Amino acid sequence: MGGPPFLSVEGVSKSFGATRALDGVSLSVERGAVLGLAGENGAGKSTLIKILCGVHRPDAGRVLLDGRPHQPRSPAEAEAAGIAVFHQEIPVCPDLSIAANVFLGPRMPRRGLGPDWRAMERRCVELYRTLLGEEIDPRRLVRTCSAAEKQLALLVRVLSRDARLVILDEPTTALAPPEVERLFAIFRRLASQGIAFVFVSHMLEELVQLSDAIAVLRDGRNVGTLARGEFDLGRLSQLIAGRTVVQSGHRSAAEAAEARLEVRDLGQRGGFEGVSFRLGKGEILGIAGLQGSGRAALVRSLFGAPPATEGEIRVDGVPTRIARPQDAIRAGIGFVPEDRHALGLFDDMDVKLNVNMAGLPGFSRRGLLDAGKLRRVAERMRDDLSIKAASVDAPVRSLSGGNQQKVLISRWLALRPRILLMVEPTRGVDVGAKQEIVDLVLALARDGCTCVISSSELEELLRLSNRVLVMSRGRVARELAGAEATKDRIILAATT
Amino acid sequence: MDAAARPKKRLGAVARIFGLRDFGVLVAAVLIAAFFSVITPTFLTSYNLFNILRQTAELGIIAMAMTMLIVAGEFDLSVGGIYAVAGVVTGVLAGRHDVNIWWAALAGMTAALLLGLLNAVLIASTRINSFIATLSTMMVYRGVAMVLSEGQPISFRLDFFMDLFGRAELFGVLPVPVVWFAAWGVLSYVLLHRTTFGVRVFATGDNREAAELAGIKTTRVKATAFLLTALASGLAALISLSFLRTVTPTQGTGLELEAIAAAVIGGTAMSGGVGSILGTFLGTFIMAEVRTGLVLLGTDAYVQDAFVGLVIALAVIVNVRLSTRRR
Amino acid sequence: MDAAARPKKRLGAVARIFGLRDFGVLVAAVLIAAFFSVITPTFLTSYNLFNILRQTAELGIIAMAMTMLIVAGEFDLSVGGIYAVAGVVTGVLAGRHDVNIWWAALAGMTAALLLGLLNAVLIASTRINSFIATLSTMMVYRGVAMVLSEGQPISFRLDFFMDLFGRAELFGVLPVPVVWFAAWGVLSYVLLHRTTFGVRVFATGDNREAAELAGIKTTRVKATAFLLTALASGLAALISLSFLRTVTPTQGTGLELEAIAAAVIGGTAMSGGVGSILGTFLGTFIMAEVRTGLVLLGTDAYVQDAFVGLVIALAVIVNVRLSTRRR
Amino acid sequence: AEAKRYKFVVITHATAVPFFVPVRKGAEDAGKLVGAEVVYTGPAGFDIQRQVEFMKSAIAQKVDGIACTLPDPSAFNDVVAEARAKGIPVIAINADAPKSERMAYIGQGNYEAGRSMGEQIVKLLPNGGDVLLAIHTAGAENLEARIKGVKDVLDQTGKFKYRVVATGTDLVKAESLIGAALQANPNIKGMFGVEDVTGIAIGHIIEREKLKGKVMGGGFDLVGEILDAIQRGDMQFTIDQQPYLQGFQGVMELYLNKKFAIAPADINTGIAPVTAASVKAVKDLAAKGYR
Ligand SMILES: Nc1ncnc2c1ncn2[C@@H]1O[C@H](COP(=O)(O)OP(=O)(O)OP(=O)(O)O)[C@@H](O)[C@H]1O
Ligand SMILES: Nc1ncnc2c1ncn2[C@@H]1O[C@H](COP(=O)(O)OP(=O)(O)OP(=O)(O)O)[C@@H](O)[C@H]1O
Ligand SMILES: [Mg+2]
Ligand SMILES: [Mg+2]
Repeated sequence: MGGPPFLSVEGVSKSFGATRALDGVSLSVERGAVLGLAGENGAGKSTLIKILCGVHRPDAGRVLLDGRPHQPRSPAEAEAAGIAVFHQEIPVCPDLSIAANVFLGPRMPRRGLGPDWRAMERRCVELYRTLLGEEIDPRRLVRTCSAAEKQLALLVRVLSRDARLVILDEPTTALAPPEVERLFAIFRRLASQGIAFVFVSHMLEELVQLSDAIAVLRDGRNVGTLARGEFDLGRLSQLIAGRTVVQSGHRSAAEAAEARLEVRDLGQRGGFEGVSFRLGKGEILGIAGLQGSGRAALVRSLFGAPPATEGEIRVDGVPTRIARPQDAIRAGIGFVPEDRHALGLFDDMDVKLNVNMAGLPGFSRRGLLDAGKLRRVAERMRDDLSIKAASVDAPVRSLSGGNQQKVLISRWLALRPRILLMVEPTRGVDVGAKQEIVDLVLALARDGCTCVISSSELEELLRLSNRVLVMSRGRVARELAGAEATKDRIILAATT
Repeated sequence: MDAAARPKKRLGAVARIFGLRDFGVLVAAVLIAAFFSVITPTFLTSYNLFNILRQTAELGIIAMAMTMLIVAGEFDLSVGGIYAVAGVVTGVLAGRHDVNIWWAALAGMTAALLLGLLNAVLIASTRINSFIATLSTMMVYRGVAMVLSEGQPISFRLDFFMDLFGRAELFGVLPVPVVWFAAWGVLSYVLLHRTTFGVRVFATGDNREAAELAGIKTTRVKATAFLLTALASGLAALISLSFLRTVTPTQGTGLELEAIAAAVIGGTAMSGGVGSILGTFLGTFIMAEVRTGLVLLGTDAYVQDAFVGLVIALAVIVNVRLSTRRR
Repeated sequence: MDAAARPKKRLGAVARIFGLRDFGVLVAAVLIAAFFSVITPTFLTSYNLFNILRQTAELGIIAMAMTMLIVAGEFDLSVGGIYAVAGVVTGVLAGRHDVNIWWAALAGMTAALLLGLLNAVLIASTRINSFIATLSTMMVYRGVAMVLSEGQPISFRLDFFMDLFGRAELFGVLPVPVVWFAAWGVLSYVLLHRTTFGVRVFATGDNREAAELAGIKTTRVKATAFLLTALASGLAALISLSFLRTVTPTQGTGLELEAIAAAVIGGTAMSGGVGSILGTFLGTFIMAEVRTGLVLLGTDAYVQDAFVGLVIALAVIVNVRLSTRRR
Repeated sequence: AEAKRYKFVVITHATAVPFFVPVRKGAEDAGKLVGAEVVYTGPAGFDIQRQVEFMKSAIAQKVDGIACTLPDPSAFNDVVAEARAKGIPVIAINADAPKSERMAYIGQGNYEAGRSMGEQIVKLLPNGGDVLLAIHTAGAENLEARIKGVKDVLDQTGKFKYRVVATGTDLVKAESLIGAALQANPNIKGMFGVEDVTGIAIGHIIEREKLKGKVMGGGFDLVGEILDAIQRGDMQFTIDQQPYLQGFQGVMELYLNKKFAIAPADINTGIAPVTAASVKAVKDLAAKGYR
């Protein structure tokens, strides 16, 4: 190609207090190319992106855009320079409409002093139609959208900006495979028109599929940039984790076992209906389906949050009414929710309280808090699950995403549940930690805990489950046992 | 588990039609008016209705600005203090030092804006919670008003200025404060609901980080809202001093909570990101009609405030019920 | 972008040592005390320090309960009203109807708890914001106090009860209200920082939905916090009436904002989930030492409140600065 | 024809203040006596703006007469004129605005009341010295007028040094702050509160610190605690404005004006301060709400 690269990052460093988030990172992106960015949780990927888009300023090093120094002092400046960013934390304004979220910013279309709502709404509908092939109501409040719909709205927003450089920080964590496919096609088309991409993901298949080159960060350093042809899943995961990640295998179909959880004709208005299944001790049920298929609602209803409105649940053969989480906990059920920040973690608290929050009544001794037991249990869980934390007194927010997720899982493991419900248990977690969580679930099942897992990562679901329930439009579309369950069959059942 | 987690019909299209969002509070306002009209014949007279509107002018002007501020995610408890300082500055200059009232009023407004700026700078630079920050500036500003006025009320001579801001009656019936109220209301409405600045205000209060990442200068948005609130307090002070021909350094005590209450009755969310000028107008109106209605009924002095409290609670409940049902 | 996103050292082990979390506010309290001690010799006398503590007892007791409530994610603006009703009920029964003071006090406390329950039920059943809900109950409760007392202060005869709650001095120096203050402080400290209930309070205010999913009955936690706050208001009313031998229906006006201010000075986050009893104690102490110090200095009456406001702002800023640096 | 039952409205500027309880009682007693309906109303705390609205509401109801406090020299002129123009008689009680069109004033001016407190102080401390003046709400117009009255008298003698302490309306805080001020200056010869809150606080402090006779004390209004303190000898006087009379005469004059077109006349309700000599008689009546 010749000439300077479109974007080049030269020796950029950034520290937050004592944390060295970036340590002399250099990399470059060509026009029309997709640079994959990989690395463990906390490796510095998002920090680098926030430097590129003017949220943070680098402590050292420089960034060149189109051969000229690029030092935006605010996101608005970065946007003016032709950079559009999809941020990992899905920053939306829930009480504004989809159209307003898509066009929010200094360049919002206006007529006179006011925003031009009509033009925005029209363009919003067009964008959804051409980009995603979907019809939407642009006036709908984002508050009423699912995680996937929010993610899509921000993607539409990013793609509508006519940017020269599009940065995507984990854009697909809530999306189902068909949506991801469609998006990737768009990314490729835009790339072929000369737009440069930076793409961050923990899903290695996606990285391999989309990227022209992949840069891997570890502890804030670039430990290698692989060009297309040089990378495969094994090599990549080794480079990311700094060690070989052994992917443990798919379990065979369930051995016959006594029934642990039985569900008959379960339904919830507006969510799902007519769901029945029977799970044995130590069995793992995977639940697959597209967004809006009712899979998450089904899992939540087993925990009473909110409860099912029809049907029957039996635990160990006993009909059990689960109207609220307390009922479920009493019946020996645990629940790892999909959004660990909004629904799981107590950000202002330390690790040991976060670990023990569901078992609080057991920590009262003569009316007072048993601090010793609190620490002992938390340390045991930390060791069992190899949670990386300075100590169990560290604030939970100082942990990496994967370790935060393990804290959440340990909260239920500490109670020795008979049934563990999980939704997207590895979302946003790096390869190494993802494997550790998979191992953890398998070990749990071996000990006799029955698991129900809903996930949009099919590989993972297939590796974990004895059986897969495929949901479509609120109903069970198909049940696939053992080797019957393959990626293609699941997608077929989910989409028809 | 949470109201937000309940299934909600998509009302998008409906919500955008102006006013329907404020349906609940409109119902509350009308019900209260109907109640009093039936019980006491004097309630539904034009004299009384204009009296209610006149009476709400100062509070309403401040409450509408406060709405913008709350929507942007902040509070200003110092509005009463600013109101007092603006009045006292004008009063000391015009009433005691014989400065031309127009210059004095200009000085009063400038003082109000400076105090608003101080609030904005304090909150922007230290990032401390605006509730506590303006609680302290409230006390400081009140002290300023006390010192400047030497604790004494200040009276004015009659002047064209007074007519213009507080005393004239348009077409012989419409008190001029009501006109100012309406003008400020239209201005606020346009600003919050019909300009891109308004969208920025909503976005800032809704999710500050998201707004920042979208390129909105949220600190500037909040500062502007503080300035507008101060401006409203200054304007209200001019109307009050014109109408009464007196300023007192203690005037506007408790105004801050009433302004917040009016906004919340009108559907403004204390957590920011949700609110409407029309709603706040109706909220102010409800508070005033209850007060007046109770007086017309001859309610015992000791329980008047209690009834006002009761009605505030009922109005908020009605509004919350009607809005969640519709969302 | 946000204060919370600033770099923070992991201080885990350090944070656990009691009190270091409240370092910032301790520094502020000591600095202020040092300042006044240097300027006026009377400040650092045991008489004056006990006077300050005595003076803070009522506010402090309420502020510590309010801290629990704010940590749980709610506010109670009606504390002043409850304080007045509890006092007036006791006063009317004992002072006007010659009921035995112990029974009267029991009735007063019961009234306080009922009003707290009313707050809890109102907020739990309607889910309206507690700021506006208790703003209205504040007005209602105040009205109840006015009606019951017929607007007049009520005096008592001297009695053993009065000694026990307000007038005795232990060992000849320690005023008994200070003892009650300390007892309530220890109780609150243990409850919030040393029991599983306290953990539930923090969890509820930190992340209500997560707490629900962890099996915590957050509505019950909040209701308990409202009841404790009402209990504190009742206790404060008994101390006040014992010390003064008088109750007035207007007593405790403005108490709510002072209690919130004390909690926030002490590091309690208005958004819930963060706070400490020791911090609030220091916050209360700061407010009182400033007031007293200014009087000892002979500050002009008009600017006393202004200085208090100034110090509140400074104390909060110092605390925020010192804590973010350490966290 | 059956005689019309008149409706009179009594409006004070701070209905939550105990001072106005006898005003109310007086007005209501007068109403009972002449068979008129009396409505007592007004803002809970000092607020001119709101008080004007109360008067406007009364006008809207076309009441037969208004007796009201006018605690500002000019703010009420319009609304009083408006009432008069509509044929509603208006009588000022307790606080007067002489330039308004009110028909008469019944009461003792706050400034005059302050002066009479000043004269008492001079009588008690003929040699002058340091004194403490206490006020619960700095800037409240009526209280400021009293303070001014006190100061003017003390200034005339040239022998006094005074300091003003503002305490807030909370009695606990009032005691504490006045106590602190006393600590700060051991030379203080007297403490005087210009309303009931600080008056009560001063009585308590003198009792607790056993300063009887060493520090003079005085207050305002006939509240039980202050009268007790006078009886004990801890305090020396309190200024009484005979508020019952203000309410009673206000309604009476309205009635007479309405019924017989008798022109209302000014009445000065001020009398000599209540001291140890007169306290006993006053006390019983005060408890019944007459004084
Ligand atoms: N605003 C901040 N304040 C303090 N520390 C931060 C901040 N942002 C990031 N860090 C720290 O910098 C390091 C890099 O974080 P970054 O978010 O860039 O990681 P990441 O590679 O994006 O991780 P993930 O895959 O989990 O998204 C982490 O140790 C993190 O704790
Ligand atoms: N305010 C903060 N202070 C310190 N570290 C932080 C802060 N915010 C984030 N981090 C760290 O930054 C890293 C990335 O965290 P972040 O929550 O953004 O992504 P994540 O953990 O992958 O979660 P998700 O993908 O669900 O958003 C983690 O190591 C986290 O501990
Ligand atoms: Mg990241
Ligand atoms: Mg992540």
